[in-house]
Order: sequence, then C-alpha cells, then structure tokens
Amino acid sequence: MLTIGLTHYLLVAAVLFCSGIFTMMTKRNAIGILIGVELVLNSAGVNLVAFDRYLGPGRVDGQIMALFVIVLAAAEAALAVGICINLYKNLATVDVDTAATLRG
Amino acid sequence: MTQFSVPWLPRPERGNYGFPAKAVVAAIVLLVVAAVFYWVTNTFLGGRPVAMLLLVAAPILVAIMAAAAAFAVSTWRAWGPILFKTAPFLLIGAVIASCVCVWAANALFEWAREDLVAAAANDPGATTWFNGPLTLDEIVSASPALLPAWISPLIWPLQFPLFRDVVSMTTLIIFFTIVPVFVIWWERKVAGRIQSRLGPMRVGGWHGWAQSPADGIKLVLKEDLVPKEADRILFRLAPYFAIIPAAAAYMALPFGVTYVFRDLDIALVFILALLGIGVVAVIVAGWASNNKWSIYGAMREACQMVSYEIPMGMALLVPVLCVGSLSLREIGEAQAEGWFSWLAFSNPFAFIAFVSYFIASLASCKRAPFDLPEAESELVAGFLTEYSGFRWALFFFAEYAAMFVICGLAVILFLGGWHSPLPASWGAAWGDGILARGLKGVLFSGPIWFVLKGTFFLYVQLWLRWTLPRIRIDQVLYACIQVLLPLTMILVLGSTLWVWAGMSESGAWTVFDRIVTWVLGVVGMIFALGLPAIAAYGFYHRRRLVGSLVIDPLPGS
Amino acid sequence: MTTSHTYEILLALGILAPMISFWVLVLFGRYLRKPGAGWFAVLLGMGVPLVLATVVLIGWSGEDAAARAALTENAYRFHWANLGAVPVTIGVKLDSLTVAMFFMVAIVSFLIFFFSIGYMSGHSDEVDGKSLYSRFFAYLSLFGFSMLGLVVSSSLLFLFICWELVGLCSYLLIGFYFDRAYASAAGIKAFITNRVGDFGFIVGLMLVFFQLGTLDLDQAAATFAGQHAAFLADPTSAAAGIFADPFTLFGWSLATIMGIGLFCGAMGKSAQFPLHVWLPDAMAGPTPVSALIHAATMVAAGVYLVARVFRLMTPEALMFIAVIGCLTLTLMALVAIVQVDIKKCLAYSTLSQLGYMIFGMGCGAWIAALFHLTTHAFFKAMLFLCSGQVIEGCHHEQDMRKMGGLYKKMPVTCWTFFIGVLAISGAGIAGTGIGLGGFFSKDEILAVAYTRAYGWEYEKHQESAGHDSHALGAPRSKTEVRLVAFQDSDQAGHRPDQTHDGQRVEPAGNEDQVQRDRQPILEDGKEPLHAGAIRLLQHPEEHGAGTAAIFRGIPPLPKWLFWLAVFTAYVTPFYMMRAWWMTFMGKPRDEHVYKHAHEIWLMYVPLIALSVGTVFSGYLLFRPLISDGAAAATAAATVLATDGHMHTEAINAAHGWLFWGVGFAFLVGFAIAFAIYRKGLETADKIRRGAGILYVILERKYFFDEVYNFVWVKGCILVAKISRLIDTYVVDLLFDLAAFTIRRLADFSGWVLDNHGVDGVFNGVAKTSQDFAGVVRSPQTGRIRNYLLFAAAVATVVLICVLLAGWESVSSVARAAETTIP
Amino acid sequence: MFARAKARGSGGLSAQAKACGSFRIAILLVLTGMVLLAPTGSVAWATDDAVTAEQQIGVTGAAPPGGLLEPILFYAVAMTTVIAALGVCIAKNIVRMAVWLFIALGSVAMLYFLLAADFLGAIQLIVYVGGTLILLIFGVMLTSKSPWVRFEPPKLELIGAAVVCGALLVALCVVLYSAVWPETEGVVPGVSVADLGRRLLTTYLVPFEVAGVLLMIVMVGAAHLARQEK
Repeated sequence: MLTIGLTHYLLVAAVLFCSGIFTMMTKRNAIGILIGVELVLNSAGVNLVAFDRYLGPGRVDGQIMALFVIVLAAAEAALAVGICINLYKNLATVDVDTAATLRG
Repeated sequence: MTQFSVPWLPRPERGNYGFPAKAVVAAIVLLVVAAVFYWVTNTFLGGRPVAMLLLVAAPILVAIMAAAAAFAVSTWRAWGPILFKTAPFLLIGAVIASCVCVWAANALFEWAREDLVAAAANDPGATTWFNGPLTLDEIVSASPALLPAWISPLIWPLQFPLFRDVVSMTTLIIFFTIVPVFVIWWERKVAGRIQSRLGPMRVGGWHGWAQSPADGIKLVLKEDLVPKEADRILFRLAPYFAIIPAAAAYMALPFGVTYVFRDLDIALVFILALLGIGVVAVIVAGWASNNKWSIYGAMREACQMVSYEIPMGMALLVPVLCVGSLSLREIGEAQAEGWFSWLAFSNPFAFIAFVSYFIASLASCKRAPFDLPEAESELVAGFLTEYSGFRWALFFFAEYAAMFVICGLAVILFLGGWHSPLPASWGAAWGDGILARGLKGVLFSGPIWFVLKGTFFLYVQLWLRWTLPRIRIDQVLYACIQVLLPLTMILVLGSTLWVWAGMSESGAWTVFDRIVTWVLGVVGMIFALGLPAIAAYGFYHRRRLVGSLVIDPLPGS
Repeated sequence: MTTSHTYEILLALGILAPMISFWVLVLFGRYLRKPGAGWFAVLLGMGVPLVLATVVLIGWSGEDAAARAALTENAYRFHWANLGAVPVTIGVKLDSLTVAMFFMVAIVSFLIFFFSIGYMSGHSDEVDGKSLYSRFFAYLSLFGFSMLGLVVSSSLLFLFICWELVGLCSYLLIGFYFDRAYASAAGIKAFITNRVGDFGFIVGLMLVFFQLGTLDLDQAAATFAGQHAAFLADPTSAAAGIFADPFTLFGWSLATIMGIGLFCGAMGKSAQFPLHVWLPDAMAGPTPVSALIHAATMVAAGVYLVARVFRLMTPEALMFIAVIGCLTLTLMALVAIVQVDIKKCLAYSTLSQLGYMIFGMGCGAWIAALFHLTTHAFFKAMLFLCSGQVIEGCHHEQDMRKMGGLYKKMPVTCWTFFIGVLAISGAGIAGTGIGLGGFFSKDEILAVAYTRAYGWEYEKHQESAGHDSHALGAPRSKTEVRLVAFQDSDQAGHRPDQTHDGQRVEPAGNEDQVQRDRQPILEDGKEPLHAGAIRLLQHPEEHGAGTAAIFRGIPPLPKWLFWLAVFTAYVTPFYMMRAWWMTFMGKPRDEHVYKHAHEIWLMYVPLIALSVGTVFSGYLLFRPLISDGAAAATAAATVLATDGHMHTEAINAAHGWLFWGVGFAFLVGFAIAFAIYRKGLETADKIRRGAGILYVILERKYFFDEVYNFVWVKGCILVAKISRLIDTYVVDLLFDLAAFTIRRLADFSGWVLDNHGVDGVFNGVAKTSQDFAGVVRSPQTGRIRNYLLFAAAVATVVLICVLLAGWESVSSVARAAETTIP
Repeated sequence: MFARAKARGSGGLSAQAKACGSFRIAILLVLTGMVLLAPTGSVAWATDDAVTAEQQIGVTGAAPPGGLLEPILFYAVAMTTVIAALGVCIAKNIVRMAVWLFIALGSVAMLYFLLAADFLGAIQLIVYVGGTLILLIFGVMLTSKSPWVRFEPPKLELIGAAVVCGALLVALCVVLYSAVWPETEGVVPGVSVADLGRRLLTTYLVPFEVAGVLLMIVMVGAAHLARQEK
C-alpha cells in the first residue's frame, strides 16, 4: 500500500485506457473521439514508462517508445484536427454520423 | 454587494482599525509558533535553534510584519507622517534583509555541506539522514577548524531536505509576490516618464510607492463577479491554470549555483513546458467568459503563444548546444569567466539568438508589442474582459511572474546568469573563508547579480511596451512563422556547425573563435555601457529634456 | 610529348570559347550594350581560339613526323554512346590539316569579327524596332564554334552536327535583317538549298554507318580499305562489303554512291553547280557575314569535308566531283563578268574559286585544293571586307556603276583590294617563286589537272600492259607496285620537305622515310615521261594492295575539263580587274556616293592584316602543313592524290609552256579589262548591246532561279494540289463509308445487344446481390464507434475467456517473459 | 453564436445535472478505491537502499522523494488522473472534455515525473498540453456552432459501451492483480537526458529520423487539409 509498485501505475493506465475507449464509443463529436484516442495513447505511454522504470531500469527503451508515442500522437492530432476542420467546412458540423456521404 | 471602501482615505468617524490589528495578531501568532518551535527543538532535539530561528525565520517575519505595517500605514494615517514616510524604506529594507539572510544561511550551509559530505565519504559508517539526523557534535566535529561552535545549531536543521525546501519555498513565494507588486508600480512610473507624465504620485507619499499594494487591496475587496452566462466552473478554474504553472516555473529557476529549489537536469525544458501551459488558462478563461471579445482574445493568444514557443525554444537551443546541457545550473556555471565567457558572445549565432529569443519571449508572454490578446482598443480587454477582482489579479500575478522567468532564462542562457562581468577565477586565490565567500558572492557570482540582470531586462520589456506600437495579428504570425522560425533554424544550424568546428580544436579556429568572441563582447559592452550613458545624459539634462512636462494640479487638490 | 593530349585540349578549349561567348551573349548580351557585346565576342569568341590556335600551330610545327604520327594515333576518343553495336566517339582529329585549318579559320574569323564591330557601328542593328546587336555577335560566335568544331571533329556524326549548325547559323545570319523580305527569303533559300545537299550527305552517312559500321573517320577509312582489298581478292566475298553490294546506279557501285552522297553535302555548303543558287542571294546578309561565309567558314566546310572523306572516294566519285567543280568554276566566272553589284561580283568569283577547289579535289589535287582554300580564305575575306568598307563608306551603295574614283577617298581600301585582285588573279612571276597566294595554289591545281588529262593515259597504258598479273594477289609493299609516277626531274635540287620559302618542315632525322618516298617507283628502270613537278603522294604500307588497283580504276581526266579551267584562269583576272577599276579608278560617276565615301580604322585595320596574310599566305606554313597531313589523309584505297609543285621549279621543261601560259594569264585579263573600262562604261555598254542574248543569259545567271522556281516551287504546289484532290475525293470517301458502316454496327450492338441482352443479365445479378447485401450489411453501421464497441466487446470476451481458462496460463506467460528480461 | 440559454434549458436540466453528478461521484469513488486498494507491488522503489551522500542530503535536488512522500504524491496524482479521465468520459460538453483532458494529461506528466522520467514529463507537458491540447481546443472553437450543441448517441449504445468498458476494466484489473512481474535487483540507476539522447541518436536513430519525416509530412498535410478554399 505504501510502496508504490508497477501494478499501481498499470492500474492507472488501465483506467485511462478504458476511459479512452469509452469516450471513443460514446462521442459523436469528431473531436471527442480524438480526445478518446489521446487518452488511450496516454495510457500506453504510462505503461511504457512504468515498464521501463520497473522492469528494465537503466534502459531507456520504454521512455523512448513513450516519446515516439507522444510524437505520433501530436502528428495524429494535427492531421485529425485538420480533417475535422475540413469536415466542418464541407458538412457544417463535426458530427461523425453525418459524415456518411460515401456510404451507399 | 460589498460596499466600496477607499482604504487609504482617512475615515475618522468610523476608523479602520481592523487591518493593523490583524497584522499584530498575525505577528503574535508567528511569535508563538516560533516559541513552540524553540521549545520543541530545545527539548527534544537538544539543540539551540533559537539563533537559527532568528537567522532564518526572522527575515520572513520581518518582511511580513513590515508589509502588514505598511498596509496599516497606508490605511491609517493617524500613525503619523514619520512612519508613513519611512514605510517604503522599511518595506524595501525588509525585502533586502530577507534576501540577504536567506543568502547568508544558504552560504553557511554550503560551506558546511562540503565538510559533511567529506565526513560521510571518509567514514562509511557515519551517521546519515537515514540512520538519524546528525547531531550538533557531529557537525562540529565534521568541521572543526573554521566553524565557530555557536554556528552549528544554526545550520543543523538544514540537513533536513524538507526544512530546506520549506525555507526555499517561502523565499520563492515572497519573491513571487513582491515582483508583480513592485513591477506594476515601476511600470506605471516608467510609462509615465516615457509619456512625459509623472505616473502614480499620490498613494503612499514617496512617488506613489503604495499604489500597487493599494490596488491589490482594492482588488481583493472587489465583488466576486461571475457573468451569468459564463461556464462557472471553468471561469473560476482559469486563474489557477494561469498562476500554478507560473509559480511552478520558479521551482526550477536557479538564482545561483545553489540557490535553486530543484536543480533539474532538464530545467530548461521544464520551464518552457510550464510557460507553455499558461495558454490553456487563457483559452479556458476566454471560452468560459462566454463573451465575443474574450474568445477572440483567447484565440489570438493561443495562436500567438503556440506559434512563438517554437522559435523561442529553437533560440534557446543555441546556448544549450554551446554548453551541451539542459541543466540551467550547468549552463550558468559555464559562463563563470567574466563578460567574454557569456554565451551571447560565444558566437554570432548565439548573439542573434539572444535577440530572437527576447522577441519571441515577449510574444509568448503577451507583452507589447505583442499584447494582442488584451488589445483594449479592439477587444475591450481580451480574455480578461469579464474578469475582475482577485481573479484578475491572479492573471496579472501570473503574467508578471512569467515575465521575470523569461528574463531570468535570458540572463542564465545568454548573459552569464548569476555571474558578474568579472571572471570568477580572479577570486580563486582568496581562499574559502567565510568572508571570502561572502565577498565573492557579491563581486563575482551570486543571486544579486541574477536579480539585477533580470530586473534590467524587465525594464527593457517595459521600455519596449511603452515605446512600440502594437502590431496586427497577421503581422505577429508573419513575424513568427516567416521570419523568426527560419532565422532560429539557421541559428541552430549555424551554432551547431560552430560548436562542431570548435570540437576539432584546431589552432586557427581557436584564434578565430576568440576574435569573434572579443568582437561580439565589445559590441555587447558598447550596448551595455551606452544605455546607462544615455540614461545619465538624460538625467543630467532632465530639466531641459522634460521641459514640456506638465504637472497639472489634480482636480480638487 | 607524344602521348600528351595538350594539343587536343587546347583545340577543344578553342571550340569551347566561342560556345561560351555565344551563351553569354544570348543570355546576358543585352547587358553588355552596343560595343561591349562585340568586343566580348571578338576577344572571347575568337580571340581565345586564335591564341590557342597559334600556340598549337607553333607547337605542332615544332614536332617531327614521328611525333605527329604518334599524336594523331594516340588522340583521345571519348566514348559517348552506342548506336546499336556501333560506338559513337567524340574526339579531336589531330593532324596537320586540322591544325592548319583551325588556325586559318581562327585568324580569318577573328579579323572578320573585329571588322564587324566597325561595320555594325555604322549599320543599323535594329530589326523590327529591337536592337539585335548582341544577337548578331552571338550568332557570329555560334558560327565560329560550329566551324571550329567541324574542323576538329574526329567523327562523321559530330562533323555532321557542326555541319548543320553551320547551316543554321548561315540561315540566321543571312536573314539577320529578317524584317526585310529579301534578306529573309535569302536566308530561307540558303537553308533549303543546303538541306538538299544535306540529304545527299545523310545518304552518304547512312551508307558509311551501315556499310562500314563506324562513324569515326579513321576507322571508316580503314574499313573501306579493308573491304576494297577483300573485293580485289574476291569480288563476291562477303568481306568486300560496300564494293560487293549488288546495288548499282548508272553502273556505279554503292561505294561510289556513298562518295557522291558525301560530296552532295559539300555541294550544298560549297555552293557547287546545281546548288550554287543560294550563295549570291546570301549577299543580303551584313557584309561581314558574307566575308565569313565566303572566306573562312561555310564554303570552306564543303571543301574540307571532301578533303576529310577523300579516303572514302572511288575514282568514279572523284570524276563526278571534278566535273561538278569544273562546271561551277567556268559558269560562275562567266556570270561574274556581267555583275554590277560589287558584292554579287565577289560572290560569283567565290563560286568560281570554290569550283577550282572542288575541281582540284576531283583531280586528286588534294594538297593544291586545300592550299587554294587557305590562300583564298585570306584574299577573299579581304576582298569582302573591302567591299564592306566601300559599301559602308558609300552610304550603302553597292552598284559599281555609281562608284569610280574612290581611290582618293579610301586609299587603304583601294590598295588592299588591289592586292586581293592580284592574288585571286594568280599574279606572280612564273618560274621565280615570287607571287601572291593564288599564283601558287591555282596553278598547282592546273598542273595536276594537266597531268591527269595528258600524262595519265600513257602511264595507265604502261601499267596495264606490263603488270596486269600483279594487280591481284597478296599485299605487297609500295615499291613493288608497278606504279609509274611523275618523278621530280631535279632530285638533288628539290626535296619534298622543302617548301616554297625554303623553310624546312621535316627534320633531317626522318631522312630514310623521305628518301624512300622520293625513290622512283619504277622498277624496270623506265624513265619517267615527264620530269615535271607532279609526284605521287606516298601511301602507307598497309594500303599497298589497294594502290595496285589505282591505275586500273582511275580514268584519265577529260581534256575539256582541263581546258575549261585554263580558260577560266584568263577570265578571273578580267572580271576582278573590272570590278576594281570600276570601283576605285576612273572618274567618280555619282556625286552623292563620292561625297560620302570615307574609311574608318576599325574596318581597315583588319584589311591591312588580311592583306599581309594574302601576300604571305603562299609562303607561310600552310602549304607544308597541308602537304604533311596529306599522306595520312589521302591514304585512299582506291584513288591517288597527287601533288604539284610548279613555281619552285627553275625549269619545267616538259610543260613549261603551261607555267608561262597560265602564269601570265593575269596580265592578259588585266589588259582586256583595262582596255574596256579605262574610259568608263561606254565601251562596256557597246559590247553588251553587241552580245545580245549571251549577255541576257549571263545577266540572268543561266535562268537557274527561274527554272528552279518553275520546276521545284511550282511543281511542289502542283503536286500538293493533286494530293489534295486525291485526299478529298478518294481518301475521305473511303473513310466516310467506313465510318458510316461502323456506326450502324455500333448502334445495333449498343441498343439491341448490350442494353437488353447483356445489361439484362448483369442487372439481374446486381439486383439480387443488392437485395442480399441489404440484409447482410445491417450490422455495418458505418459508425466507427459501433465498430469499436464490437471490437472491444470481442476483446473483452476473449480476455475473460482466457482468464476463465486458467490463471496459470496468464502467469506462465509472465514467468516465461521473466526469464528473458534481464 | 452564444445562444446558450436556449440549449441549456432551465429547471429540468439542473435536476438531471444533479443526478448526473451523484452518479459521477459514485463511479469516481469506486474506481479510486480500486486504485487505492491495489495490492502492493512486488517491486519497491529502491531509493532508500543505496544512495550517495549527495542524494541523502538532498543537494542534487533531482532525487525522487523518498519515504512517505512518494505514496502520498502518487495517490494524489493517480486520483487526479483517474478523476480527470472519467471526467472526459462523462462530460457532455466538448470544451469541458478538453479541460478534463488537460487535467488528465497534466497528471500523466506528473506520473512521469514520479517514474523518474523527467524529460518525458516535460515533453508531455510541452507537446501534449502545450500543443496537442491547444490544437484540440482550436478544433473545438473552429468547428462548433454553439458551445452547447451536443450529439448524444442512443442510450442503448451508451449502456453497451459502459458495460463493455466496465468489463474490460475488470478483466484488465484481474490480469494485473494476478500477474507476477519479475523483480528488479540492485541499484536503480537514474536515467539522464544524455542517455536518452544517446540512445535516440544511436539505437533508435532510424525511428527518430522517420518520426521527423513523419512530422514534416504531417505538417504539410495538415496545412493542406485545413487551408482556405480559394
């Protein structure tokens, strides 16, 4: 209880992960979905760093992976927001359900 | 609805005795705490911490009491003109005294620390913090020759990190509080002078010195307004988003080699990160206000801050490249050898990077000429439109604190940090005596130099604010993305090449490098000496220069 | 020095310089302003090549024969590409001919460039309201580049490229004032006429490429010789290549056609008889351009080409060349008599002189023709520049009838022109070795022609009668061949390495070779018939077998060719004297012209330089250099080049009359001209009226332009009209019919078959699929969150299943991982 | 643009909000309880075992907090994280979501600090909080017509999602509780930024460069996507 171990961090990450999934499942706003994705990515980051800290101390692989996760998340967010803006321009809304013009 | 009160006007019929009384009570409480502390330490720890208490806690107490007294003075004139006139000097004296005391305590501890470390290294079985605290005797025995016996209780508690943290944090909070109060008053004076006015002259007595505290009190006493249609939670949360990062940035900002709360390896990145968070507060405030002007201001601000963080960070990479570290302490220490070792003069790219950084930092803490988010002529007051009272004050605390932080960064990264223009090696022969340390701290390197230089750049910011016109938002973004960003990229590249060339250790390059450094240093010196020279000239001819200064009698006086 | 590439590099740089000048002038010419661009072109465009050419010339004349041969042998060839299996190489053809030509081209061009600055300062450089000054010099630079490149090129392909560039430049420069209709038309005419010649050239090139399998000059010659040898051994063998080809035309073999084809190019460029029509019209260009085209570059290119491909010629081809040349030289000289335009007069004289050169080539007078080319370059450039000076001075007046008496106003021009007249007329003192350029060169050609016409038959007879059995068989050395040659009568006094001015070109170290060359090639001790100046050029050993057949294959020159050339030698001084007298002597006939006449230094400095060249070009290095290069360049398998020394001989017993007769022809011509034009134009008018139809024929240049216009231009239009009729009424009809049919068919298949038959089937299938898909796709909402929900649900279920299956399985995985993690 | 009153309603909504609030609080309590009651990990933070004299006295400042301070900080940060994450789930308003996300990301950065990954924490702050989040908020601002526009999915989906996510969380917890992690022996060396940089430029050079290229492509792509239609 007073000694913080790997499991503690993983638990936090699990909660983050499930929250992210839940957010993605329940939001119709495109940016909301994006926010969910960010949460999931963060949970992955926490996992990576925690593993790095506890399972491979001194090796920085986990941290570097988390770094890449952050970088990719930033890239993904930039693109996704661009897409959202485009979506909004075309459809005047960011409701993903209306973005179904390609459906048969 | 709180009644408006004007505390600095005498109200003989009702009086306002509450505030000084509270101050007195606070002082008494503090004294009681000190007494308890004395008793506890004396009884359970066997030390004699009273001297320590006086040394460390007294300046804080003095400062608080002086401030309280000053408020009291300003609100209650019945205390008499003498005290009234001397109050600012008391206040400033208290501040300086507290700083000096903290500095002295720290210096003492530093001095003792080396012996302690040496002792611990020599004797593996020596008592350590985890086996129990060092006793006074151990301290005395660890540093036998120079340390007088009476001083050991003074430094005894400093071996506890928590205690040291508390001391440092107190000092930082005082500094954090005093900087805006002082700078706001100073800014108004500077603005007045630049605009051929006098600035605040009334409140207090000596050049309106109490204007800022009085404003602060006014703001605290103002009604706590939240617009009806605002997003209440976010509206209330926003000021904290603003002030927490600004205050936290001080955690990693070194005022001297050892005068740092947490000396992080990545202090630079950490401070940049915290400064970058500030934008969230602005956006949240703007959005939560549910006001057109607010959200315009907020969006502008977000644009501007996010954009300018990039050139700012890139410009900061230049000294990082030169030193090879992200630690502000190491970067500062790399510039110990006087004026010509300062990084701004190390190569031409760094010199330009300094200017670029300064411009970008102006923009990223939304100072003029980049103060678009609060452009009162267009946006009422931008994201601050709906704010008033203490929330508003918190935003300003954050802003001025951030201003000092970026000035501090400029000083540490480019202009020698806490070092004086004299090379520290000149004092090498002076030994390690306590007196020599003190003298070196003043002459060669110490927080005093850091604060002085930081204040100078604060002044430059004020100066720019009141002399430059505000630019348009498209110009702001143009300047960032099309001018500063490529420029700083080139600077990073050039600086890298320069450092790389220096790594070859070729003689010709060394000579060239020295020549360039000297040239840049002399150019910088011309600037540095030219400004005071101009100022002195202006002061000498002030009668002629400000001949047009009109001092109209205020209505009613 | 033998393996060094210094000379090649210098020559290549010499080519590069005008190219750079061209690009700089094209791109930045307008910033150089009016005189600047000209000076730039002069200094960089031709000055640099001139300096380099001088360096090369001096260096080259210091090399001994072995060194020269080694340099030629080791010249670098850059392998550029492969055309099929044939490698295309670029390189500098480094031999004496190249060096001499390069220098000649460079110096004459340089002087003309220099002259151009002065000329253009007085002439308008505006065309269509735009100043084209720098463009003019850019064209000149490009012209210089092309000509120099043509001279040094080692490959026929690159020679051809430069050849075409020369043609292009001539087009651009002749039509420089393209806003004037006649200039534009003249440019087009020059271009098209050249294309006609180039068509033949391309045919020749293709034959070289396909039959000889290479485009390199040396390799082509070697292959040619090898094929000829094989042909001699067995006329039907496959190795005989071009000789064994069954294709014939007028009884000529393919080899002859190849030679004639290559000569066709030269016919176009050097303006030979049927294709000469462009050259007089080309006078529409600025006068320096005329000088450039007629003296140093373009017309020289044709002669140079023939000289280069001399080794690929057969006797029939050479005869063809000789006939063409002879016709040209005679006909054009006659036309020149009646011209009144000073430039036209010079143009026809040029045609005539080119005819001499080509005629010389056809006779086998390789050295003489090139020698004449060199001397002609100097004096004709000078004459043209003089005419430019006159035209410029006389306020753009070109009609000689309006001139007269100009010697007072422009003395330098007058006397330099006179030197040119003397030179072209072949003035000299016969038998003494004193004379001007044309004196030596033209008379050499005539000497060779004489030998071919009168000396040849006898020798051929001797050879075929006595030694037929040796004609075929194993290769043998040169001395074994039963050749009869004209041997120097004065063996002790004259040595082939001694030139007119007595300068010794070949060092004494090569004495053996020289001695062997000079040996009489007679074996049976027969005395040479003519102890004249004609001698046979040496042939390399490996071509011995080829030379055996020479005298069988080469017919004697028809005598009328020789006599026409001799006749023209009398005509030339007449019309030149006429031109000079009409222009400079006598009384001024036009007040206006006379008043304006003047000279400027920029223009007469090159005149003086060229006149010096004219006087000494007969004595300078060119002759020995050319004769030095002759051995290798004429190492022909089937033909023989001959060499004529005339005026160095103290006594020319056998045909001394020829020397005297031709050598003093100029006096006769001058005398007639003086007699007619001494008092003005009245006498000439009388003669003209008396001549009647003859005059008209000459005046109208034998109606060549009219005939060409009628036959080719009108003919083309007629053919085009007929083609159009066929197109409209035959081809279109067929197409319309086909289109109609296909449309009907398409209608049927589209409406009936496709819409109802095929589409019906597909629609049915599609409808069914759609209905089925509607059922299947209902869970596929197209919303990402639903998919995510499904995915997560599945993942959860799987996870729970795994967990229910046993805790141990999860733990064991972790334990397995434990061992791997350090 | 700011016609908030219309969308917000007045009376009924507040009741709903109250109900919603109590629901939130219940869930938060349950989940934070789970975190707090998490079993003691088999790995202890080894700060106490062997540190240099420098670190004992706390001079270097970078030493992680030892003793009681660490669990206190962890629980505080973890609770903040969990609450913020759940806030993201529950919030209806997109800007509220973003603010919750801000808090969540910030506390994840704090977790990184606690995990001795200082650099990563700072980068998380700069990139995520300072960049990505701002981008999101920009997106919100630029795309929302009214701040109170809501797109609610069908109730059935909500329930389904809650069930699935809850089950997933429970399953994950079970896995975590039951997993046995290998123990780390000996001293835990600190990770310096220099190490990180060295590894990035040696072992991970290719991914590093690829990431750089990717960022550039993304920059161009995003600019292209969001450009003004002309």
